Amino acid sequence: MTLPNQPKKIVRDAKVLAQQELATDVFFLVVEAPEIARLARAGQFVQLRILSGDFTLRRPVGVAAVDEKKGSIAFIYRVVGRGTKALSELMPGEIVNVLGPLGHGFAMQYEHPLIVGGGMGLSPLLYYAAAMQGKADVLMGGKTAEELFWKNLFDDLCGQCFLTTDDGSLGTKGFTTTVLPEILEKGDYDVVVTCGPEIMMRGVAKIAKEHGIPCEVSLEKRMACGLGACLSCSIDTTDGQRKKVCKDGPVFPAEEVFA
Amino acid sequence: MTLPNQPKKIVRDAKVLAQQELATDVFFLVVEAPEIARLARAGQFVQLRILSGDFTLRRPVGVAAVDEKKGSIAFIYRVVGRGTKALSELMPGEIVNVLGPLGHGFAMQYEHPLIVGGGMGLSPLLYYAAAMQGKADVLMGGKTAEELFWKNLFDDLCGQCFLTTDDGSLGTKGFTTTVLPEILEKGDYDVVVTCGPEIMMRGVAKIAKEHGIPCEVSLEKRMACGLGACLSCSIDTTDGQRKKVCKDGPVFPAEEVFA
Amino acid sequence: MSDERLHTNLLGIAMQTPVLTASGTFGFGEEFADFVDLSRLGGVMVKGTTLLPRRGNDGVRITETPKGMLNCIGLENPGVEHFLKETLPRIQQYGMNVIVNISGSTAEDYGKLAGLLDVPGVAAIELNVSCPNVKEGGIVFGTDPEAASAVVRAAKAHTKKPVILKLSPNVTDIVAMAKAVEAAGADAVSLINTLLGMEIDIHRFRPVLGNITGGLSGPCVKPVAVRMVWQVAQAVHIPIIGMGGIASAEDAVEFFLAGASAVAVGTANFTDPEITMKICDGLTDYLAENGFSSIEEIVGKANPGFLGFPKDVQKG
Amino acid sequence: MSDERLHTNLLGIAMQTPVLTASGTFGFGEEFADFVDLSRLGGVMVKGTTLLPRRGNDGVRITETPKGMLNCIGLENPGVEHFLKETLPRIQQYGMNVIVNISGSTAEDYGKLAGLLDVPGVAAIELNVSCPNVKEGGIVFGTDPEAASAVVRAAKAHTKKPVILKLSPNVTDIVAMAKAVEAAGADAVSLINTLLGMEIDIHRFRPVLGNITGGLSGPCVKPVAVRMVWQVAQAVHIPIIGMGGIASAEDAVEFFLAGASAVAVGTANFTDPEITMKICDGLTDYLAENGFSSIEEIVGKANPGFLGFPKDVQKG
Ligand SMILES: Cc1cc2nc3c(=O)[nH]c(=O)nc-3n(C[C@H](O)[C@H](O)[C@H](O)COP(=O)(O)OP(=O)(O)OC[C@H]3O[C@@H](n4cnc5c(N)ncnc54)[C@H](O)[C@@H]3O)c2cc1C
Ligand SMILES: Cc1cc2nc3c(=O)[nH]c(=O)nc-3n(C[C@H](O)[C@H](O)[C@H](O)COP(=O)(O)OP(=O)(O)OC[C@H]3O[C@@H](n4cnc5c(N)ncnc54)[C@H](O)[C@@H]3O)c2cc1C
Ligand SMILES: Cc1cc2nc3c(=O)[nH]c(=O)nc-3n(C[C@H](O)[C@H](O)[C@H](O)COP(=O)(O)O)c2cc1C
Ligand SMILES: Cc1cc2nc3c(=O)[nH]c(=O)nc-3n(C[C@H](O)[C@H](O)[C@H](O)COP(=O)(O)O)c2cc1C
Ligand code: FES
Ligand code: FES
Repeated sequence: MTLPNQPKKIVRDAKVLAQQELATDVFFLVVEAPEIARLARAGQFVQLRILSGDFTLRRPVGVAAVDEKKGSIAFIYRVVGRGTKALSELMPGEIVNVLGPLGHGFAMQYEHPLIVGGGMGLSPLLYYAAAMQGKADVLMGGKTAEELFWKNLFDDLCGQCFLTTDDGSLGTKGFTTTVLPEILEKGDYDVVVTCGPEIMMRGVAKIAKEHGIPCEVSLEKRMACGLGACLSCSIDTTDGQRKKVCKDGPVFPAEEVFA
Repeated sequence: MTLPNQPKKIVRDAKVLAQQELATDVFFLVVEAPEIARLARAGQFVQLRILSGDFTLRRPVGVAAVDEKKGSIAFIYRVVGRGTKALSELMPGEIVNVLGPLGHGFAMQYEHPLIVGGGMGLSPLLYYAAAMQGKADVLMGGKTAEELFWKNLFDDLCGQCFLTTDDGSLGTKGFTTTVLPEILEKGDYDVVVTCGPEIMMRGVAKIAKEHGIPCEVSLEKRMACGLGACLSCSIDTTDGQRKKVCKDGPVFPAEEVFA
Repeated sequence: MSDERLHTNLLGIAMQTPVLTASGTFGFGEEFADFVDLSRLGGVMVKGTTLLPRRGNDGVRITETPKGMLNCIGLENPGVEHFLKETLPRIQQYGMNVIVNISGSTAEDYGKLAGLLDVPGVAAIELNVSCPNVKEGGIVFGTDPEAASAVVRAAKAHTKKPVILKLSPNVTDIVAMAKAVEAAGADAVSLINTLLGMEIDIHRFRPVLGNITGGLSGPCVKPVAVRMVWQVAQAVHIPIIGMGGIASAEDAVEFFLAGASAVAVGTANFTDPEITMKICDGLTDYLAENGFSSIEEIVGKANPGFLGFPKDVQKG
Repeated sequence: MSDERLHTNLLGIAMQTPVLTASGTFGFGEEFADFVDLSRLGGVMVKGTTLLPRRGNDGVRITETPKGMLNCIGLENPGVEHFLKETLPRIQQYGMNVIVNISGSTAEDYGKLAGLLDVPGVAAIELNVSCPNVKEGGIVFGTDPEAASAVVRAAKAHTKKPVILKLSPNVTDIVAMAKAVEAAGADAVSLINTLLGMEIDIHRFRPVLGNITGGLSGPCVKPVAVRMVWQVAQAVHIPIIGMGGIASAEDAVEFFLAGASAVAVGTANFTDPEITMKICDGLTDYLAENGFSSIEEIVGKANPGFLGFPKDVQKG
């Protein structure tokens, strides 16, 4: 039988085009995957099958950048375990298997978004910033100045760039949530999009709500299929139901998932 | 406590120095392992731990050549499964873990040995031929001329080189056992050393016995430890006992294992 | 690729191939429609269904283990009514055999579920009596021959569909379980469900999974699964659907040679969503290379004690 | 590397580290003397010993499986007399704790063996009631609480040495087995022995192993082993020696956190003959990094239901 719709998800071997260590244990990986580059929207992710090392499960990573002309997509990831370690050892020319694009991305209809990110959460936000073509500002937080290597990546893509560090070594001392109220009051943002540690996102969502601004959050949960089939990634929604991060998310309206 | 003897077996990471395909699916692998090169005797083997691909068991291979000056040892192996496939993909500079030298080699006190080999059995015999420094002759059999790429390897190391092929495409048409009686009658060999398919070795041993010449055979059996500890490699001996191929062999006097 | 050699008929169900997908690993099939020709599968054993909706377990639900994974999904599902009203009509369009995997807390639950599912569009019922992630009774049905038999009888009393009993590997005597459910009227058995396992987070000093223990699946369990299929094939006269760690055509062949009439693929769908199609291709090649013209010719071929079953069971 | 943090005392046996080697995988220790400081091990559980010499199984005895292996050695050994006369005196020199793993066909066999081995130089007796590769009775002792208890009582009646009962994982209820042997007087339990599995050669249409089935071991079984240690630790008041798939210090820590007082390493010795030394080093690092000064501090730490045992059992 013929499939009811054109396939929207692709699985294919992708050649590594570049791999670069951006900061200690943080890597920037570019792979050749033209169909996925064409389809992937900001906020979506892929499931990588790392072929060295006999992994049973794929590893989810957000799409950090897309180059439709070159037919490539890029990821930024931190080495935290076996899978990301093996991933970081791939050399240009080697192969990684990519399944994607998966899930739903950020809403694109806004005119003046504020991006709020921390840690690896900044990776999918980078693609969002690019897709917004300068319309977005960004607020990013890190423990130290060193962790804010992200600034260079966002600088060209965003209007303003606000920074916080826990130790005050760069930008304002404190958390993103320390400065967020003031930024929201001064700016005329029509949406806040956030990705990072859950505790940060909860704080951001609360502040956005207080300011009457819609907020979108991007969640993580361990995944097996990435396709909505296995229910590994179920989360609670505020209406007492369950949703799947891989299929219904990873981007959710904040009020749907944070009480 | 101190160990009672100097260690005789080594386990160490070894750098691949060269890897070359000698014939379809047959590879020549040279690795850097100076201590093992110093200790290994002809007929001994090593257990290779192939680090790519998460193997539980090591893979046994005979020592095919030793270069004490360069501190290297060489193996010749056929790709038959997962392990040998992964092994064949190693590039110079990459690492394989070597455990050895293991087992007992061929007796070295003879003056005019006849080597009889078939298939990959010729690999440990190559080292034996080299160790005999020209005193040995060799009889080798293969299905076709193509399989006798071995000839080039043995030519410089042996006196005479007798060949048989199943299809007659090189040397005498037939098996090694077809021509062995005649060769033994003509020559004045004081030992026959043989390695290859068991059916061949049984035939060779029988003919050697008929000619009153001692015969040494080199056996294979699946191995786990390679150290005589696990009893994976037990075989029957003619006196109704069991011996371990890894420790008591792989080389045995023919009469000890073939009735 | 022609599937001629793979056409089979099991329990009266015409199957294009003897390759099914295992319950809980393949959703309702539709999630894989971009990667798999669903009608080429022998059937899709859909996610475990219960009378009432279930929320499943909280916290971390999966973790990777050496050549395998643990899961404690805990039978999250929207309930049988939702399945009948929303899901079944929607997935009909794919032209696949839908085998519904059901779980209950009592034998009556299974009877009710079987009755409700005795509708067109359902090819067969698979009784999950062995889900290790559910507290109330699940594990007992799966490890007690009497309890499992009661479940089979209850289901059989309420449906004309073929009833498949799914065996748990967490038992001392898998043969006793299989014989008991055969005697109770099961039309087939499927095996194995997951092995009960767990993992501990050594940095947080606590189990990784929200439910503490979970079900182990994937290539790591294959040797246990093949052994159990082998043993059961020597003891029962009903067909066996073999599963547990199948990730290649070669793996599948082991199950056929041991005595399985069909196989199901679970965890491997996560590694490669196209794997079932590759397994079908590989099976055709294997049969052709070895001179077999049908999959039936290799069922039980390595198992001298294989009992087989009346031909009409297979031919329907 | 100082092992101070790892010193322990189990069943009155002073151990430099809580890392032992599992029976059948480490010979009599001496085979590994080039790679391992044998006296640094908590003990060597030597190859299974029987009253009379045994030839073991014929044909292929091992095969590699995904992250594991199957074996059907079948208890080949030269018999207890040979062990006492030849082997034991020879291996004394290594200064290691020798724990003798014994197997019999009847409870009396175990009694006799235990009696014969009640000699200096033997630190403890481990009762193997669960070897899946021996026909006459082995599997029954291992899966029947009553039969296993009889074996324990027979052994205890004939020796003053600590008696460790090794549990088979091929059971429905590991807790019932553990409780039964505790009640019968076992001083400790070790678990797990191998899971029964098999592999089929798809090119020759027959099982790979000479004995058809074999015992599955290696990393693949670790989740099952950890789960069983966890469950048993909640049910008995005697120490547990945990094993099954340990191939790193991290793996070993999982067993300690689940409730094992010591661990044994089996299959991993084949992958890396030095692995036990690396595990000891890694354990010391783990304890130091997490601020623990002894291994006892982490025993059962992740297991809220851990019963523990009277301190004098551990301290001897
Ligand atoms: C939708 C989504 C998008 C993501 N995008 C990024 C990204 O862009 N950059 C980045 O650095 N990381 C990202 N992550 C997290 C990333 O997937 C994990 O860090 C990674 O899977 C860890 O794998 P590992 O083998 O190195 O670690 P291990 O701890 O060895 O992994 C073991 C298992 O746990 C799972 N796991 C471990 N940590 C996480 C986690 N935080 N989230 C989900 N699964 C986890 C792994 O997938 C694997 O199955 C994302 C996660 C999700 C769910
Ligand atoms: C002492 C000894 C010396 C050997 N020397 C050589 C040599 O010089 N050159 C060479 O080409 N081969 C040699 N072999 C055979 C070689 O070990 C096997 O071909 C190899 O282990 C196959 O591994 P695999 O992963 O490719 O095959 P797989 O079939 O995938 O291996 C699976 C398992 O079976 C075992 N196995 C498979 N075939 C054999 C076999 N014939 N002998 C022993 N174990 C086997 C493997 O070690 C592994 O554990 C030797 C074997 C022994 C015992
Ligand atoms: C994530 C997941 C969910 C599962 N859910 C179910 C289920 O709902 N019902 C059931 O009978 N088996 C369930 N299983 C078991 C599988 O159907 C199958 O029996 C088992 O995973 C072994 O096969 P595999 O190794 O190929 O995965 C589940 C397995 C996994 C991995
Ligand atoms: C080759 C081999 C031989 C074994 N022989 C014995 C034995 O004689 N007695 C016994 O109690 N267990 C025996 N075992 C089981 C191990 O002691 C251990 O319980 C099991 O392998 C699990 O640990 P592992 O995964 O670390 O190997 C054997 C295991 C292997 C692999
Ligand atoms: S990962 Fe399978 S449903 Fe989300
Ligand atoms: S391989 Fe272990 S005894 Fe020979």
